Amino acid sequence: MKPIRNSIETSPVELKKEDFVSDQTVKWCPGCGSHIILSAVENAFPRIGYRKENFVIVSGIGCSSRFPYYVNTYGFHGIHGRAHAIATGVKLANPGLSVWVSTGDGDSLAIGGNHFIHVIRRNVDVNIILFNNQIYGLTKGQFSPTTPRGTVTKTSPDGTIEDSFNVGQLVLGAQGTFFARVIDNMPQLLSEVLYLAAKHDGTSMVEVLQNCVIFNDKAYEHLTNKETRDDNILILTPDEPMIFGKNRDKGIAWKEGKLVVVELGKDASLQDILVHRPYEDNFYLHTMLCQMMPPQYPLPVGVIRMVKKPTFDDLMVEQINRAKETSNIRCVDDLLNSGSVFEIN
Amino acid sequence: MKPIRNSIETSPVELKKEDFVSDQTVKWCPGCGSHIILSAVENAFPRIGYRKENFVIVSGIGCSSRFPYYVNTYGFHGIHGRAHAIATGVKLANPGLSVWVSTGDGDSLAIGGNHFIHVIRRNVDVNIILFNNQIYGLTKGQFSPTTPRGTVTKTSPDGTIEDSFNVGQLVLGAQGTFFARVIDNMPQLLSEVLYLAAKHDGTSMVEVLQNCVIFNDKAYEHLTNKETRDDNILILTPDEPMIFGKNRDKGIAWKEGKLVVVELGKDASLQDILVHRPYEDNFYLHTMLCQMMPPQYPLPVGVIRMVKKPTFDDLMVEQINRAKETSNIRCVDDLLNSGSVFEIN
Amino acid sequence: MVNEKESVVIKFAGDSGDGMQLIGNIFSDNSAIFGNDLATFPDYPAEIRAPRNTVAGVSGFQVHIGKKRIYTFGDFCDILIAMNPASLKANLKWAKKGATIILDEDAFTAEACQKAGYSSNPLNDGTLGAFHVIKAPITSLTRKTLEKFQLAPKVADRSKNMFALGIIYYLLNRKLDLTFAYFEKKFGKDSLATETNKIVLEAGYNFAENIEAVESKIHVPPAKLEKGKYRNITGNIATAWGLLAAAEKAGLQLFLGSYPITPASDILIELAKHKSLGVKVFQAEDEIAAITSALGASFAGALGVTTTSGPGLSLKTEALGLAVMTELPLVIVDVQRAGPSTGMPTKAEQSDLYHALFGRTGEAPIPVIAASSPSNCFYYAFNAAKIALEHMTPVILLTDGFLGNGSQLFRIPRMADMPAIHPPFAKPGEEYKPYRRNPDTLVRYWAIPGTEGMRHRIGGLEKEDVSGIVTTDPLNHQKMVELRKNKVLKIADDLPSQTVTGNHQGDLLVVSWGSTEGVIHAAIEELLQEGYPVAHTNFNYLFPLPANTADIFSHYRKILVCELNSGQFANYLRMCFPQFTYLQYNKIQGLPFTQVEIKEAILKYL
Amino acid sequence: MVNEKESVVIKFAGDSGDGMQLIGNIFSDNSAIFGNDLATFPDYPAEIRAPRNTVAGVSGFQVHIGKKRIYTFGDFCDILIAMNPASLKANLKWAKKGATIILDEDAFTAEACQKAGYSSNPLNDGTLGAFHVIKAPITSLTRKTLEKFQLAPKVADRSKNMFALGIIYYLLNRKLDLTFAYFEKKFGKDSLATETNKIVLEAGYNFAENIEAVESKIHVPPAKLEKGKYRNITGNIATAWGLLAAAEKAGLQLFLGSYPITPASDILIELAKHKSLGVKVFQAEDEIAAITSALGASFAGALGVTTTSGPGLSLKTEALGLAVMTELPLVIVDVQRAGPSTGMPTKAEQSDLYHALFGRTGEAPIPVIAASSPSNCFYYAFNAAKIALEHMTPVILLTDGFLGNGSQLFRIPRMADMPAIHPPFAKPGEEYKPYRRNPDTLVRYWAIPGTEGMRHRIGGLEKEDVSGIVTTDPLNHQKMVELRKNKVLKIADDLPSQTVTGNHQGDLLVVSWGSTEGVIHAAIEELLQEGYPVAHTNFNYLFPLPANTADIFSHYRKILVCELNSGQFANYLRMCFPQFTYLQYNKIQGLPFTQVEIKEAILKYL
Ligand SMILES: Cc1ncc(C[n+]2csc(CCOP(=O)(O)OP(=O)(O)O)c2C)c(N)n1
Ligand SMILES: Cc1ncc(C[n+]2csc(CCOP(=O)(O)OP(=O)(O)O)c2C)c(N)n1
Ligand code: SF4
Ligand code: SF4
Ligand SMILES: [Mg+2]
Ligand SMILES: [Mg+2]
Repeated sequence: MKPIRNSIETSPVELKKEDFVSDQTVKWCPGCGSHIILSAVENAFPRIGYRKENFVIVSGIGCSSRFPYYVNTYGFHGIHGRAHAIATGVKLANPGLSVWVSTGDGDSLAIGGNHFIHVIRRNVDVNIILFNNQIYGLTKGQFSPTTPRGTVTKTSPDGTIEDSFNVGQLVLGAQGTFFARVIDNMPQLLSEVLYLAAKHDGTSMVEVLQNCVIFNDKAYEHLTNKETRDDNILILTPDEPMIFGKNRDKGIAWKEGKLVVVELGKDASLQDILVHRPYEDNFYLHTMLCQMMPPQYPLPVGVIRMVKKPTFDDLMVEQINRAKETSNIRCVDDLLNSGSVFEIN
Repeated sequence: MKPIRNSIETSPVELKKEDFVSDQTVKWCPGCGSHIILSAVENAFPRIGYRKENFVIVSGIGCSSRFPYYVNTYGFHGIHGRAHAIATGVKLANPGLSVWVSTGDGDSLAIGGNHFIHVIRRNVDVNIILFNNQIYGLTKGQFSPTTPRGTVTKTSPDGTIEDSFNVGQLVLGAQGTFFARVIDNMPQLLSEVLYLAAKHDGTSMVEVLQNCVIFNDKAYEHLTNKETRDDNILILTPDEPMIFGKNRDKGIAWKEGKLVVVELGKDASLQDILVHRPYEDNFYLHTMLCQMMPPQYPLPVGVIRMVKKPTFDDLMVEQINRAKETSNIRCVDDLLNSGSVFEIN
Repeated sequence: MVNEKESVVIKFAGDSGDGMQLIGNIFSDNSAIFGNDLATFPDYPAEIRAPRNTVAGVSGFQVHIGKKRIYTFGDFCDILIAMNPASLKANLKWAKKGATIILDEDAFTAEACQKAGYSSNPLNDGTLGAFHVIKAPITSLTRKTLEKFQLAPKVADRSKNMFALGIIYYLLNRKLDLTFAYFEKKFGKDSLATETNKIVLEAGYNFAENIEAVESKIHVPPAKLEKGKYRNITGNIATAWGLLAAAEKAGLQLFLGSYPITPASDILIELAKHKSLGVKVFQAEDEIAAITSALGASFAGALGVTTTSGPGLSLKTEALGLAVMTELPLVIVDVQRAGPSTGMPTKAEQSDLYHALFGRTGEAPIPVIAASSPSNCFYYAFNAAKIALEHMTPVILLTDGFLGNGSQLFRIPRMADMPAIHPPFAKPGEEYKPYRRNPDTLVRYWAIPGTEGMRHRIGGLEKEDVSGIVTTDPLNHQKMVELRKNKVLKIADDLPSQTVTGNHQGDLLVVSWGSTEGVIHAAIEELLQEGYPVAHTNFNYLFPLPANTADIFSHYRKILVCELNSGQFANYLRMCFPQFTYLQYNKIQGLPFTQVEIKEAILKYL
Repeated sequence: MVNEKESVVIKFAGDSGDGMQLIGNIFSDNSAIFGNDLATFPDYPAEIRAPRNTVAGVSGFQVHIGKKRIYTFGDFCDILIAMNPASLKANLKWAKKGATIILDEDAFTAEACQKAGYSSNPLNDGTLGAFHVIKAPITSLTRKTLEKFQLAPKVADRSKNMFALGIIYYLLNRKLDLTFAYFEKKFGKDSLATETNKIVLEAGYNFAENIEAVESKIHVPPAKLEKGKYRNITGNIATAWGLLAAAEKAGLQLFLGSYPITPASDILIELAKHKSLGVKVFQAEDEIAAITSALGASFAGALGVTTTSGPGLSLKTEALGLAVMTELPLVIVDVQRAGPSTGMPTKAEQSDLYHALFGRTGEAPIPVIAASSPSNCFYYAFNAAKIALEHMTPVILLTDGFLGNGSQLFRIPRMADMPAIHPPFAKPGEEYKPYRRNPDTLVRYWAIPGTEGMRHRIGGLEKEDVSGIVTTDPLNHQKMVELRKNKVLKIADDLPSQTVTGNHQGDLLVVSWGSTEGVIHAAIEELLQEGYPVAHTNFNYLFPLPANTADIFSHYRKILVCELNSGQFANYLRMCFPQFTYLQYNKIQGLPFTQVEIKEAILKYL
């Protein structure tokens, strides 16, 4: 992949994974899905191609939010739920930075829910990696807003009584322009998705289904286990038909306004299979993809949506530039002496 | 309409509008859309039929949040953005109350956005009236998260640079079970919608497009003005075809996975017109209805979605009742003496 | 005949829709250009348009103009304009005995009188016996004046305020030309609005002249102000400009993250107008996003600022702790209003002091500064930013609704004369450690993301001294707590000495802080003139306190702390200097002190 | 041979995954049933599973058992179990000279030693010269013991902790049967887990016996406790139960709105288990929803409670103001941790006091109570709720991580003996005014939604006295501010008198509050026995303070305030009683005071 060329300065030399490995001991539990995410990021960043000093990682609080310590970039470990707001400030103040957020399902969807929907609505150009382990890891195992209904956790000894958020659906409900979903055992795909996220102008939301081996182990077993995963996962590739299955003999097709699973050669032919177009602004289809899940459907992974819309940060700079061109207040002395002023001699 | 019969106690006597008129002077600006909403509520409450002591109105802060003072019920004027959380506490603690929230677009969608999406996700049985005037009224005219892109306000002298939330779309993104939209000049429809909201088990979100005569006058002009309104509004009636227009000659039909406006007798017949089924869990169609707006489409008003799902408050009571049946800890003395206890004599 | 006066207080009062704020402002500007010193204060209801003709709906604007220095907007007024019975009802208690009261006779209908809470018509029942009353049929004369334009009465009535203003211009012997020019600038030279406003203003003036409204017109000669350029400015605008000035002086971008709230919104609104100065204004979804975005901006190398009032400050509490831990520059402006909770949003008091000083979990010292006049908001905002930037710390700047909305003459400084600001940028080439400090000031160095060779990570967890690595080492924690505290205490080295007005030792020292300075100063000057052995010191730097504070206190037998709360500063002084005894005078009514109250309080202890 | 001892401190230390918390708890329960008084404290890393064999990853559990009354979990240990070099490294400094150290020899590989930061193997290099060392090949013997089950080594290794526990049982002359019964109850009588645990526990015991690990076994005879039923309880569980008890006693539903946070989550977790008692537990989306939902529940007639720690308390600030204004009952539990900001979440200190006392905008007095031992959390939680309900006010209960996670014997009360709680319900039939007050207590009456004839509205805007109508009347505001304050001050009438241990007058009074009580009490008892003229008073009611506080202070020449912060309580006392001088002893290390430190500090001033 080529370095991304936009207003962020690219590195004059080619960077390697090692350039981004920090000297801090990684303190996640052995076997935690986060290790793989870390590695995917360290792989993706050199390929993105920006100067290494131009990366900033912002986080909230949670296991996932320890992330900035483990990547050798500028980093800001914030407070619980506020990473999106901090990152907004970083990006607005300095649009020349490539701003990333690492956050958890609790951090972004419980306490941080408001900043989550607003950063998306505004389409600020930040890239968000949401470690969704369907649990509060750092505080040792309470349910989160993504914990499926009925799950027994420390704070729901009789099972939860609330539906969980579907992250993609909420992102689209908040007018998101970029949504991708990856599972933590797919480092390659993740690294690719991160590259596309970086390339996207606007808020890129990358949900990673991340296994918490300690407090919610095997939550994604059906998606990662060798036996079942191929039938439960649909890997989306732009402009490719949505085909999946161990034998790549199943696909997704339209039927009466709904998506259905069809068997190739049996109840459908290749032409019936929907082709994935993440860059076409098809809100309904993209939402349906977000909502599809086993057992009825395979779970789509990859970039589900990436559509164009002006970014908040660009427009802010534009308004300032326009004001600078047109206003005759060019410095504070001008301002102080503007309007109704009189002189005593 | 008949009194609603459920676990909330109904009034032994028939109530009248006057039973709900408070003795406080209404301090909204003359001509403010809120006056009509107040009147619709005062009309709807007696019809709902609960004992008048069983109504509670909770609010946040804003012009709209002054509402509780003006209705003679139990009322709680909270703090900015927190009405949904306060109301959740009221309802959970005392499910025998009919709990209402009056809130604004700033109160619910700016500072209160997190509680907004969570009350909806949990499906707590509260009824929310969202006064959407696309502006911060009480603080004198700053833009809100529903202010259309480009609008000039006190804090956006060069126009806003962010897309606004589509309230219905966000509600559905957060898995809402009930969403209705009404314009403030339709007291009758509003009163009817409020009745249905009360009847709905779960979070009922009623968005009222409310005109702020002082800081955002005529934001809904195209929807209220006699000339244009009939062509710009689609009044939804359950099980009725979606027909609109001054001459009721236009309708909404499906075409290639999209909704289109058709002309009856011209490019469509009555059978082609979609019939509105708010109680069928058709996420896509309901979202599309939320998103439709002039000039391309008419704006749908009425109940867009009302689908069944267990409520959080019912399930909480159920879990408690089950625990009471099965546990042998029936009082605090039991608890104190449970488990590992020893005696010194 | 013209009667010269040292100073005059005028109160404009009417229904919320009557345009009192507008004519108050026009008159103030006119006075400023005329050369009077002045102070103003608007006083409007919480409701946007409260019901007509009710006391709750009265909107007022008070102006104090003078030949002498003006320190307050005045306790009691010499001239009261009351556009309806409710305005009279609400304000008569603030009129001096013998004051001139101008009334819109037409508005005193039986119904309106009753709605205002009068059982009989105050024009006729002797209520106004002690005053000089000018009954003017303002409504009908305004309509008549505008007859030829064939406006709807509703529209014509909008000009009533100009008729009233015309009367005032006559009484104060003012010319109309500058105001005519103002209309032309605002509405366009040939617009209908310009014409109608001019003609009604003139009609009011002529009316007063024709009826010989007063025996003698009043003349308040220009004040002997220091040479220089001046303008009338509110505290909120001065605050906004002070921040812009600091950013310019530091060579940094100004970033404001804010969420609207009365009475602080005007700072946000003002800054949003000045994009040409490069300021980035972000109206956030709530106060938490406001402050954290500002902190993010500071991390990224800007001067991060957030502005709010009490309820909003509460919400920023957690992020304040993060700012302390990350040791980033950040200015938090709190325009205090009457609390607790939503309280009385359009009224002010000084009761957020406790929160500013102590409202954090953990050991989290933050410098606290208070402005004390509308115009010095400019300098204290500038200094708050200077301290934040130079000492790498959040700084809380306290103003209040009186300061924020009130206005005053402001002598325009030249940016070249403003002090330099030197943020402690990390030196390129040197090995960077995020918590290495300047040994003198204990300030850490600032490395801006994007800078080569300085990648580092900061955050809210306790960090190891120098290296910034996360650690729970016990002694390191103690050390870092102390370093953070001592860093802030060392700011005192940079502060100007605390000064005293009046006797430099003796019986009684009056202590105040923030916006009560003006009224207490005025009272003290009077008492000194009357020969009382009093002194006054007003604090602007609250934490740390100026180094000579205890020394000053030690020269007086009694210390009287006056504040608009239940004694928060007094209690704080008890903590800081337990060796002294503090008397208190407190008021918690959403109103400022009056000069009379202060004098009485002082005399009680003399 | 058996050697009788008054008390013994044992520290279990290992990797996070080694199950030290579990055996610590099993041993404590065994000691409690045996009749020892005891106190325990777990001490684990911030990381869930920190890297193996690192000092940062060590998880510890300390138990102090005694024949005498036990006030602390002990400064230094008599017996240290170290499952690997890192555990030794982290804890050796806490072992008494001559302490017995039990090591898993197998774990002391060169690599592990190095990872722990040892340059040579401490088993051989003289590091442990001053100790009695029991080198046990715990890993290999455990695997061997379990050979017949053919478990994977990883699985077998999970039982290592039981081997270590077996050694301890031998050393302390304990029987195994109760623990066998515990396994059976936990895992089922015939389960594999029960069998393997039993067999390894026994193997450890036998190993110690066979190698004659010690010259004499230790016997700590049962304590002479007051007659009654007892259990071992942590402060967090005691807090949860105290709240349940208060709700039952008041005849109200308990409603908890909470958001998880270390170290407070266990209260939430505990209450979620007791749905059979009717408690409604709402895990909210954040702390703001947690407190506001609780306040809503109180409005609806429940006992609303919210539990949190520092960062969460910060977020509740605004809602505290609303609770003050609405005068509804509400209990806010703050389990303090080391700040500021995220700070050191798994370490504790007492630095949220400022925020609890002063962290509000506007004049917003809130009673503050602090528990001072794990078991008295029960009573102070109960009393916090009683005060909240009877005085219609929010109440802040401060505990901390030491109290919350530490455990202690708890004498089980009978609910019939707990004091009654009488909320001031509005009387049906009487005309209801929301801000009418009981003239003696100044408490307003509580009308529950659903009640006929009492519809009313409350909220955060200032309200008219009695009627509750929204008003900005100046004098009303002053009156309401004073009423709210005096209502809270009057709570002092209901508080027990402050008491003193030691001399009732004299040279030095040591003052403490909250969780430092135990260690200071123990130090004072020793000093008294040694003949020093000292005294100690510990505060549980912080605002208002007990009525006799000043009287007590007046009997001593010196007052030394000891606290785990930089002097917040001392400063507060300076405000409240400026007539006294306060000395300070402070520690801010995320660690409790040790008895030795306290004694030294006291002796310095004697
Ligand atoms: C204001 C505040 N409230 C609560 C906490 C405690 N807390 C820390 S992390 C966390 C949730 C973590 O869950 P998630 O975001 O899913 O991260 P994970 O650990 O699962 O990666 C909570 C509740 C906190 N640190 N700050
Ligand atoms: C914590 C806090 N922040 C800000 C405010 C100021 N404030 C009061 S109402 C409001 C917005 C009102 O807008 P909306 O909810 O749309 O209500 P409207 O007045 O338009 O009905 C704001 C920002 C406040 N009262 N409290
Ligand atoms: S607790 Fe779970 S999420 Fe956290 S580091 Fe361990 S495995 Fe990963
Ligand atoms: S400001 Fe607008 S929303 Fe508020 S009362 Fe007036 S018209 Fe209504
Ligand atoms: Mg998580
Ligand atoms: Mg609004």
